[in-house]
Amino acid sequence: MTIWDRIMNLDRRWIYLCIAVVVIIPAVVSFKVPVATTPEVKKVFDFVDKMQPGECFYLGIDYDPSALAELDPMTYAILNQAFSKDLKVIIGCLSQFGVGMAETRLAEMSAKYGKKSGEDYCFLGYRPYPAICILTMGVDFRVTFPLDYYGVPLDSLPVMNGIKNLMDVKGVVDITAGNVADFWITYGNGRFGFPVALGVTGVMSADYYQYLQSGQIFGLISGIKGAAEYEELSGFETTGMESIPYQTLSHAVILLFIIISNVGYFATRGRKGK
Amino acid sequence: MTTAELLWNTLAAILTLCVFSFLIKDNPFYKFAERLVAGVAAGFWTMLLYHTNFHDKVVLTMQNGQWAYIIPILLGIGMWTRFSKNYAWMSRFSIAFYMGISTGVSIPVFMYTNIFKQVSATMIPFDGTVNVLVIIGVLCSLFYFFFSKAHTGTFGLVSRIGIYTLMIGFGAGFGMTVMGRVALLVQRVIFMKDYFIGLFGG
Amino acid sequence: MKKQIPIYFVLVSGIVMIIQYFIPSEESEWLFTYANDWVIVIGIFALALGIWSLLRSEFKKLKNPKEAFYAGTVLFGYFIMVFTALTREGREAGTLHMNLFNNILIPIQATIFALLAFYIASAAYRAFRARTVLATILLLAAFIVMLRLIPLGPLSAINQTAVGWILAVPNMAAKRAITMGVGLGAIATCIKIILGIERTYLGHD
Amino acid sequence: MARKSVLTFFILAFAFAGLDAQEASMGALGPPPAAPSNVKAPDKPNDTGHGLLVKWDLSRDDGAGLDNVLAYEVWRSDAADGEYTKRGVAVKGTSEYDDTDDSERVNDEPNPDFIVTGKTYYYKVRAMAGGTAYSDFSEPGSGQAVENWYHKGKTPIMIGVIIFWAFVVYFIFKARQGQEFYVRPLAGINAVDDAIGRATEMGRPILFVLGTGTAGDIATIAGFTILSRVAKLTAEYQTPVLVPVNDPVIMAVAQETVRTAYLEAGRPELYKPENISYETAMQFPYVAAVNGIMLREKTATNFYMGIFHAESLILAETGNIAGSIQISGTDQISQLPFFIAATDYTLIGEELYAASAYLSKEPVQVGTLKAQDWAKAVLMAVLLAGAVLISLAIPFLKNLVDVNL
Repeated sequence: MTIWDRIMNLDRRWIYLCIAVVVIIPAVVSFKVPVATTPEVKKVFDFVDKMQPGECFYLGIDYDPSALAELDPMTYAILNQAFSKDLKVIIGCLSQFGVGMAETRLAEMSAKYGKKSGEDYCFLGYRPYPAICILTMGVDFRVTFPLDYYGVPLDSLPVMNGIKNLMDVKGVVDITAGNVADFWITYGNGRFGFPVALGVTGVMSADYYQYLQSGQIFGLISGIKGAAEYEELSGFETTGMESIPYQTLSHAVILLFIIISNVGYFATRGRKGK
Repeated sequence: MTTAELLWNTLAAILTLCVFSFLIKDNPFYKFAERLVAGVAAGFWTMLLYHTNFHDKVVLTMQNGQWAYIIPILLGIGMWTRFSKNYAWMSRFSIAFYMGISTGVSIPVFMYTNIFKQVSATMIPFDGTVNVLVIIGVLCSLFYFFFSKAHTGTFGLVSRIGIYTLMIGFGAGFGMTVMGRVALLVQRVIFMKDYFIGLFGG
Repeated sequence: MKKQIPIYFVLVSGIVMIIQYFIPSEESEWLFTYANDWVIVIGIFALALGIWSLLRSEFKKLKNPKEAFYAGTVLFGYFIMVFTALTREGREAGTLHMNLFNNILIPIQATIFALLAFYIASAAYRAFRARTVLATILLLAAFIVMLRLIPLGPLSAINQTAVGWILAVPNMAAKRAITMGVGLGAIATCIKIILGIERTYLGHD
Repeated sequence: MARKSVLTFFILAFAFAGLDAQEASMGALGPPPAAPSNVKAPDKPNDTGHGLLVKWDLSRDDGAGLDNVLAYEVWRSDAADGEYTKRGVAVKGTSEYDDTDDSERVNDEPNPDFIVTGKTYYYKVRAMAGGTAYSDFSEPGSGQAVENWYHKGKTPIMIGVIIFWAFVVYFIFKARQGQEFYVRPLAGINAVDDAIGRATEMGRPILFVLGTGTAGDIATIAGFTILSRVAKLTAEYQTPVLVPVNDPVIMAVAQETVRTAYLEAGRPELYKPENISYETAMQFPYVAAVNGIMLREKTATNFYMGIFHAESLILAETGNIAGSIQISGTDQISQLPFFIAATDYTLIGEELYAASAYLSKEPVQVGTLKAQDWAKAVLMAVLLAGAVLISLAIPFLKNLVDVNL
């Protein structure tokens, strides 16, 4: 019995043990593992990064607490990046559970940079019927949201000066765990053609790569890995990077075992051939 | 942590370890957890259905005089004829309606979601390699499912491309899922870690 | 008669439900809800059959000294859940019933679910060997997709592009084709049931 | 999909809570736009009779003239000269508004917005410009909501069902006339005989798992039809088949199925109802129980046929540990990768539904496979034609299959 035979008939419990080890170690000792950044996340980062101070974009916060772990780091990182660069942000919610969360996150980040509602950003609040909201915001923000979340008329907000509709902002980044993403693609990009990027959960991501390929969205941040990438790019970390050691190590273990398995397979097959 | 919380958490932690012990091999601890949860789940489910479905659809409908519901209730009681050898055939009436309704409802729904929506989504213009390849991929993969044609010659080639496409899809599906599964395990590990910290540290 | 009448029931209820789909009127909507309630009500009464089957087999096992402890465990679990929730209030948060639910059912369920992280690794080890062309394709696709978690420096960008392409093109095409095939197969199965071509599930004497 | 659905979407209803004329006060007052005209309120088609489709001709200043129209406001009343209340807003360029409300009561209070079937409602529309500039109201238009008895939008689906049904009936008819159809071999099906034979040789039982769906799911029903053929073979081989289930209706149906199969095989005395056992409700407790059965009963062959969720890999890997031969089949796309990787043979999607026909070898059953193939050929032709036409900017076929419910 050669070493290869042993490898080919490896007791599965060794594999279990390796997985257990790489999952338990990061839980006990915290350390960092670099994350490979992807072009689709880099494009979202560059989009925000290349804007000049005073320029404006729309940020959609459309997720509820169930998707918080995956999507929250994205919101924090993008808001941090925008505020630190003195960009103007219009924040809106088209899914009803997003609004309360959006408010607290906004309050936290604006306090950090001393940003003022109405001057540096505009929080629109929530309206139902996402498709029609996107269509009307494409015509005029004031049709959809005559007042902002705090009850102030949009026209009296300095930040909205010269910004009539979605055509006047540089683009849209929507962070969502639901079908609001589809509405942004169909109505936002499809009807008005303004640039849309999405932040979605890992489960959803496989279905949205097709829109990346077809150019209907210019960027895609998917799941906790996408969130970690954004944190790495922007250098602002909350919780996105935390899960990366587990994931990277366990993926590495599985990949390693696949390689060993194939080396073993070819080694034993070659010998049997003789 | 209160004592009660600590005790409940200890129970949860012990049961977690019992299930994990299955990875080494089947053992009495796993069997205990498995049998316990079988009983608990059955009991939980019984009372859940009793307080929801049974209450709403049987008790309430009769109280409110929705007499139309007598028919399904009789059919439901008809299922109980299965306890008897001689009258068990009567339960077939109930099963027949169950199957008839389920299949009848499904036909147009499958036609809409599985056929029309997919065909419509695939009717994309032939511009760019991505679109062309998606259309070719869909057609070849569908071809793989032809039952009444031997997969030889040209047919064989097309269906080969089809099964290759399917296999790439399956490989991708497998690879994409690993992250979610690891995340579930991490949650359990963190649960155990928090438990031990609570036990010794706090 | 015992055999024929149920087949007519299937036929009639099936056809009625198909026609119902195309009628938007209020009566038709009522019929849809009502018919679905039939399925629910039949299901609730059938639960007694299931519970009877479970309890009877466990009570039988009580007589076997080797199995008695485990059978007792099942019965204990079942009856404690039933008796702690006899009233609606018994199922509110903080009750014994919900504590048992949260500290037995939830952790065991979550842990069984978590076993998948181990199984996905051992399945990959065993299955992803380049034995045949098909196995090789499966292996490569999975390998490339899993590689996206590994930092590879400049190679990562190439890998990510490949992953995006795999997901958007072959993966999408495969999903659509399977969905359509499933649609045809499922409808054909339904038609066979409604027309009574497939009838073994109704039994005969 | 964009073009048509965007258009239809403009027809869809929307109501903006809180969007009020006075609130929208802003900026300087420009000249008011011209009023929309020719308001009509025909019945909304394909509904239960609680919707009207308000239509009007655009204001002269919408996209032309002063070009200052932003949106239209739709107001409703019970009488032509009665009190009107605002129902909603439609963006500029839109000349339709869907006014639907089918809830008779809201929070146990009568709903004032409820649209009564057959009652006449009156509508006025006015245009809204930037600022608070409004046009005059249009002349009122009226209409009644009617309960519809046929959903016109679903016609393509009906045609699809009829065509497919015709294929099935035609090939059943052909088969009854004695025509025989060729079907190509499927590896998963060919393996069934061997797998059962192996269990017999080893003197161990066979496990048949019907998944975690309900008895009404078509994939589970396909599982029953496969179980019926498998049980018949096991009866001939005198090998017990264990069917642990997690749904009581599945249990009842599976018992009938197996009993019939044993009868047909001429071995009714071998049938044991307790082999088709209700294990427990709920996904993972059930999976744990099935795991136990695999390892303790040492089943030689495991079948997984039906709807499976995350448990697919748990079952398949445990079966592997137990050294069982495993044949799987499901229509759940997300679980197919795991069955492919961890079981010996997998019936992919449509193959699951075809399996019972393959196993029965009855001409009528095989005929339905032929019907499926014809339907597939039609589907591929339509798909290709549609893609070609849309490339030539002819959306005819695409619009036909783009069913809007």
